Amino acid sequence: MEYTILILLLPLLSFLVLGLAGMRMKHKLAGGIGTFSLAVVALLSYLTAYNYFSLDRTAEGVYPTLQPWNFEWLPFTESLHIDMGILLDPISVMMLVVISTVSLMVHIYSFGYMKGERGFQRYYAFLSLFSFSMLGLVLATNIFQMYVFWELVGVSSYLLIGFYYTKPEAIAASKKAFIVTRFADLGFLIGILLYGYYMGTFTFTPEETNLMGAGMILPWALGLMFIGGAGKSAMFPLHIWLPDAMEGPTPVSALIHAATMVVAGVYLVARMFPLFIAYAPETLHIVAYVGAFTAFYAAAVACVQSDIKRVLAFSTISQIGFMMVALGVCTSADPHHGGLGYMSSMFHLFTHAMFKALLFLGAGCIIHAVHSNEMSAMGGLRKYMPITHITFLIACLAIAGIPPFSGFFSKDEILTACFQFSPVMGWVMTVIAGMTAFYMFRLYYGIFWGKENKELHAAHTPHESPLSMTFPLMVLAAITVVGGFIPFGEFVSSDGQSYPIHLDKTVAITSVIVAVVAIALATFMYAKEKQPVADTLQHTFPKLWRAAYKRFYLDEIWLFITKKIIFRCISTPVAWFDRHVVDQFLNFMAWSTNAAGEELQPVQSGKIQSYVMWFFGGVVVLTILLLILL
Amino acid sequence: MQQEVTLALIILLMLVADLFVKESNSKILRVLAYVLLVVQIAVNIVPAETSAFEGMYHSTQMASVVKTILSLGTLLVFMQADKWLGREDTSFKTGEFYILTLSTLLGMFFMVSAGHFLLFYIGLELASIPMACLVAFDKFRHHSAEAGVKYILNAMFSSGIMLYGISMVYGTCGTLYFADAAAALTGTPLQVLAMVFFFAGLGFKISLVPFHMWTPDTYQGAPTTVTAYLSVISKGAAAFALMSILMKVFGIMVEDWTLLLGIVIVLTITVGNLFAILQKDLKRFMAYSSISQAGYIMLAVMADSGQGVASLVYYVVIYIVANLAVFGVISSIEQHSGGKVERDDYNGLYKTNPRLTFVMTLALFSLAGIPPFAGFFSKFFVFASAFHTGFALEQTGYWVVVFIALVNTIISLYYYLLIVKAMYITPNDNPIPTFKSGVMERAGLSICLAGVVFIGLLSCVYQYLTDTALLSWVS
Amino acid sequence: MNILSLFVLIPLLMLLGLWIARSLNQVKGVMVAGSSALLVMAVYLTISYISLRSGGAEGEMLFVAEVPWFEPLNIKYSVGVDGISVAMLLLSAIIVFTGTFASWKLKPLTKEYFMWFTLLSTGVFGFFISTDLFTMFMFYEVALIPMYLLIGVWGSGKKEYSAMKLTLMLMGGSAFLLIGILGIYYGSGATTMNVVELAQQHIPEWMQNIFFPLVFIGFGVLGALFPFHTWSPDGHASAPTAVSMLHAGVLMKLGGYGCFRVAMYLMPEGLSMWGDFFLVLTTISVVYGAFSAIVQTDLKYINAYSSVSHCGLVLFALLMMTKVSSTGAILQMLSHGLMTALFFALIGMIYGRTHTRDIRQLNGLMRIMPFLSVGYVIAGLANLGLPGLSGFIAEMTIFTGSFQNPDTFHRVCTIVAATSIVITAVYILRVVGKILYGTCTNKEHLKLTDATWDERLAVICLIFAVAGLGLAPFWVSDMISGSVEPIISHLIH
Amino acid sequence: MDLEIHVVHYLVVSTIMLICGIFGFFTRKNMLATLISVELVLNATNINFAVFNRYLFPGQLEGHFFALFGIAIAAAETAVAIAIIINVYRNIKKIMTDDVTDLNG
Repeated sequence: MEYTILILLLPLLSFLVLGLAGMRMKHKLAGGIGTFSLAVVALLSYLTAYNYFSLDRTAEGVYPTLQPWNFEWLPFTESLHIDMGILLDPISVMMLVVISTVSLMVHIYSFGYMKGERGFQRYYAFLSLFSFSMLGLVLATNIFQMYVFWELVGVSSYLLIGFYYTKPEAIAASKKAFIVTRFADLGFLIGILLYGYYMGTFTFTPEETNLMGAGMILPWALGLMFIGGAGKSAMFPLHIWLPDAMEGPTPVSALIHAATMVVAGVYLVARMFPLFIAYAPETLHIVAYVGAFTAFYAAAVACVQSDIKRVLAFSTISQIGFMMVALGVCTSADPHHGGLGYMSSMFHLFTHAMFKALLFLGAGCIIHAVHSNEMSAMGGLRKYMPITHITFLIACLAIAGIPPFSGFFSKDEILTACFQFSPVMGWVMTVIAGMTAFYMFRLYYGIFWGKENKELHAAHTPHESPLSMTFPLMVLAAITVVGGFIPFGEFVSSDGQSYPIHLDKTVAITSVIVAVVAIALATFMYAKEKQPVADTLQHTFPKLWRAAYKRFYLDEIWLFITKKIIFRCISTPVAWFDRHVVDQFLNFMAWSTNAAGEELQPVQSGKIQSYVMWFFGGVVVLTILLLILL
Repeated sequence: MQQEVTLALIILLMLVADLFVKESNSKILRVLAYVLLVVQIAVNIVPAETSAFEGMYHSTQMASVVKTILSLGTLLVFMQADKWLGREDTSFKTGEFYILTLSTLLGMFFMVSAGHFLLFYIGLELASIPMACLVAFDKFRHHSAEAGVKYILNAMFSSGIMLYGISMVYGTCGTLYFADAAAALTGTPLQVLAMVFFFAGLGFKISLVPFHMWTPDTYQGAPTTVTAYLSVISKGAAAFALMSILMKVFGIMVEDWTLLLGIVIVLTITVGNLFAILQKDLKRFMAYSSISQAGYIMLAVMADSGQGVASLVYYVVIYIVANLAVFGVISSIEQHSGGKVERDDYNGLYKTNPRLTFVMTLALFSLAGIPPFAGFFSKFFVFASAFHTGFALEQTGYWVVVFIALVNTIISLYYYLLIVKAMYITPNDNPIPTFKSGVMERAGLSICLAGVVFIGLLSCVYQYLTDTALLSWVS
Repeated sequence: MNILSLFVLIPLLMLLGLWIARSLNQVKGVMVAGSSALLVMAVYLTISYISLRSGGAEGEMLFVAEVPWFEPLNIKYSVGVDGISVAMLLLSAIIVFTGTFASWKLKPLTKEYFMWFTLLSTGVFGFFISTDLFTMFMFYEVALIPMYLLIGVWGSGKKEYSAMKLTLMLMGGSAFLLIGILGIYYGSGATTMNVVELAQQHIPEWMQNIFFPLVFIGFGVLGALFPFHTWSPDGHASAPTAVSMLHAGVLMKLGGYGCFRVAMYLMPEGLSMWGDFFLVLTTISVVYGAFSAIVQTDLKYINAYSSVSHCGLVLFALLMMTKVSSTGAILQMLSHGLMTALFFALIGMIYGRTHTRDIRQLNGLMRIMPFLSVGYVIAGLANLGLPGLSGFIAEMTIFTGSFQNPDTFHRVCTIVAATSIVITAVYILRVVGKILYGTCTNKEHLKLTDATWDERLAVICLIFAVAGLGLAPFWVSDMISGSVEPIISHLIH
Repeated sequence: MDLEIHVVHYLVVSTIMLICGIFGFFTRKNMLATLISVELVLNATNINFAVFNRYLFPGQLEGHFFALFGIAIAAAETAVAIAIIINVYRNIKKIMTDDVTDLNG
């Protein structure tokens, strides 16, 4: 499958072309180049997926792991070297499909969304760069290659969040996103270094002897890598960058901050899953707890946000928490006994990517229509934008876990895995799933039903978006509708063997009931023009509401850390120390030399007698010194 | 002996010529001086080992080379003096200037090739008495007279002390021949005292701290040409003489005098530098600079080895060209600008006189020991020689001295750069106007410049000196 | 004639040409011809070095030549290069070339400026080709002193103070070096000054313990070793563009190169005694420089402190004493040289237009001068270690290499040093956000123009080099690690 | 009472002379007086040479000759010194050492 190299090369080429010559191009040409290359990539990805999954399974019943390309890029030692290559296995192929699909949709969508924007060509160049990096990340043959592309996606995310570089919020958000993930990457890097040293390789499959010999190192290394993953995947408390990242253009949020890049952390854990499960199950459970807490926290915050992209952002965080939990609750590699989480996590990753991209793109259409992110500017939009409304609803149902939409299937598997792990975890996650349904429908009603902002809509009548924008919505909605019926276990499972998905009836019924109740509650509270219950609640618990609205003050803590601690308490004193102590010390030496000269000057008085006294005194003292010393 | 004889002949010739040449034709005297000095150098270019007066006079090959170097330096000084001597208020004394200068040179010749304390003493006095006249040469400038009186009184006092030391040597050894005295010395406290007294006498000439106090005043007050002469020729000769006597006569007391030198070197370099930083008058500044340079020269003496001898002579050669280049520029500017010698007068000099500035810069860099100029090499070899001895004797004290000397190079770099800064960087609305210096001045400066650039890079000079040193000092 | 000697000969000829040149165009002609010739030579040398090595050439040094110079002290003019010096020569040639264009419009006294500039280059090239300690030291000082005039005459701000401070501190370092060189020479038996031969000799341990720190500090001053780095911020801030480029880009590398080639290679026992001490200092350098950079408001100060941090990383990696980390150190020198030169070039160009380097007074430049701004972003990304640009290669090699040293203390230092990659991101993004993004509020700045052709040429060359190294690191890495290996194995035994 | 005069006695005299000379130089402000003090120093050494030769090494004449040369040279020095002092007097009309301190620092 050597042609897979094109999957990486095409976006890179398109980036280079657009980056170097884009400014001279017409918008359509530039967008066309980007979209065309991504279309080819998507086709190639589907071809790859088809070819790959039609390969014969090996004797153990797993799909073979292929490396059609691999070359040594940067050698360190005999065994340690960064390779650049392409690794094909079930999850990477699955990711390939997800990324290229969503990316293509976003490329098409952006034609309409970004129409006439200054920097249109730059936008497409960055999109290409991102697609290249993200594809490189999932296709990485070794952990270091993954890190390389990991950094690249970080940078493309930085560039895209800061696309509107004249907006101060965008600048701040891009900076924050980069720095927070960089901080997490430090953990990743150290994890890689530990891993590389003790495993003697950067590949995902170290020698057995090294694995056995590493002892406690491996859990640490994997844990540190998870910190990197947590940063990218916005796990608590490193999630703070993600809501702000919504300052970027909405299609970017859909692509990067909902569907692809943010799940890189999940992908990383999945990639290291065999090692986690075999050598560091405790670390894996920590992943689960972190994921669960994040899911809960984000869901709680999402319930009160008024900016629709913020709601979606927190929803993303929460859903990624689900995926992490699913991975974390695995207790063995056998899908029948405790390994279910792996498959469900990947499944949820897949379905989530589709419906969350759909949600974001839909939100993009809405923002495009009302020119605002705030829910107060919306309400009653269903009559103005029917396609957006329907697709958005589909996505909401999917995320709420209502059958037969895809989200139901994947979430159900996750909850089943959680219940297998422990009932507490199962119930907690079920409640969170209910919260998900609640806030999603709060959002849905807030946008399409509820109280219409008539003034605004009179001044500027909302309208349905052009086809270039609605077409991706429809495609994604279609996938969301049918995605759940994909026999995912056939392709991806924790031990690689084919695994038929079957619904656990109890869990499924419980979760659906919870979801329906939550939706009903949301309907009760938010579907009307007047929302007495919601207002009462808000006034009954003002502090709680405020805290949640302020995202439990984590951004303030972030500001405190950066501005106060790093800037004021470390850097300023260090710089002061440098100028006033280290530097002044040298100036002091110079000054004291000078001062010594000045002090000595009167000795040279100009009087002959004093000269002779020094002369004779010198003779006498030197003689005595010599006689004493020797 | 040939060198002394020819030089004495030249002095006589000049004396006679001075009698017959009219004051208005003093140019003839100048030409004559150049020609004769060139002849003197040419006929004595081949070094030879000679002995005379039953060993009272003993000139090694190295001494012969040193004498040639001194003659060359004197020639350069003469070239610089051209403009000054041509001035109305000095031209009538042209002949005297040459006779006095050449007499001091003759004295130095005796000093470096003495084999007996008497001859050495005579040489020393022959070098310093006419020097006093030269220092006070500008009869109507009271600074010149003040400088002269400070010089002569200090010189007399120091020669008194030195003589006392020599008398102690005589009293304990019963002989004043270098070779015999060396055999008779044993290193008793009295002899140590004699050695220190003797050392002080020469230390005065080399201007080592604490025997240096006259130096800045005299250098500042004396006519610039004389200052130049005093700072390089007189100092170089005395340094070589000191080294040969310490090594030849006081060899038995090597531990004493290396310790003595160690202390004196550290003092000399440090004090010279500390004072130099604050000077505004360039001649006075160069006096302190030359004090600290003397400290570096003494490092080679401290080395007490053939390598040290070669390094010392090498250092002196390079010091002569570099210092003369600086003084050449100073005197040139002084003569053409009506006596400006303050550092502030040099502000913005580069704009008006780029060439002179360039020469000055390179010369200062050389003095500061910056490659690829000659001073770097000479400093390196001097340090190497002292370091080597410390290594061979396993005495880290040598290294400490070398280290302190090295740290001091930074201070010296600072003050040399101050002048560079004045010339290139400090803005000035009224810099010294552009002028054209005389042929001889320019020729002199060109020779110095060539020396500064090439003596270091062409290794043959050092090689030659090392070979000669090995021949002369097979120890 | 040995090909390496051309690296000294060409600048000398350039000096001659400049001396003769009468008009500005002639001066520029000489500079362009000379610096291009050097660049071509460097590229040719690199290619032929690699092909010789792959052809199986043995010996630590290639292209060796030797002419006796000062025989009494066994001083020879001996040249030779290994992978490390080839890399450094290439770097120097690139920076001299781009530096020429970066100072294209410099006034006044253009001719004199280029003369000192060329003298500086002579020193740099000479240093890297020399294998003789004395010659090396000589060229080292030749490279230092022109700085004084270059900063003092053509600089800006408090140039006199900075120039003096820089010169004195660096020369102070070289005073340490000189005594160290004497110690090495005599300690090893006074038979040779050749570095490669000296390494075969054994210097008594007690002497190594005395002279190692002296030499290391001596070179370390130039390598911005804490606490001897304070010349760097002031010096860089005051220097004219091309001088900052050359200084941060090449001269600071002399420090790291010297520490490795002279201090560590020749005195392994001294290293084992002092290594940990200096490791702490370098770790401090790395973090301290980065933290200091965060709060600076002058673009050049930011970059200067960033250089302290990055050059600290060079010394840090060398002290880790593994093959990989040392390779990383050399890569870091190369990478830092290129990207910091790029930075200084861009800062100089921005400063030349806006006449301020205060980040509080600059904003929204992206709209006004897109070319320069994009260049700045690229330089910034290279600096914070974006894969595909040179900084990443170097840092990853360093950290991977450092982890090869199993000692816990070294590990801890590595982790502390690794935090610098986060801090670097903070200060780089802060600057980018402040000066390039946003809307321009200064009316004066709105009229400014983007880069001219000479500036574009310089910037593009450097970006090309930065990206070239970042995308295809294997050939450089191979070349360097091949040459690092004998030195490291010498250190370990 | 033994009136024989030993070498030591002479040396005591010469040492006293030396110290007197040095002390005189230190304390006298008039330049001529300082000149005289220096003469004392020089003469002290001349006595030394003569005495050492006469008492310790009677077989030779080195010391005597040295003393003779010393006297001659001292005379020459004094002559030059006086000439310069006169020159100072001509220029500033003073011959006190405290008055010739224009050059200092």
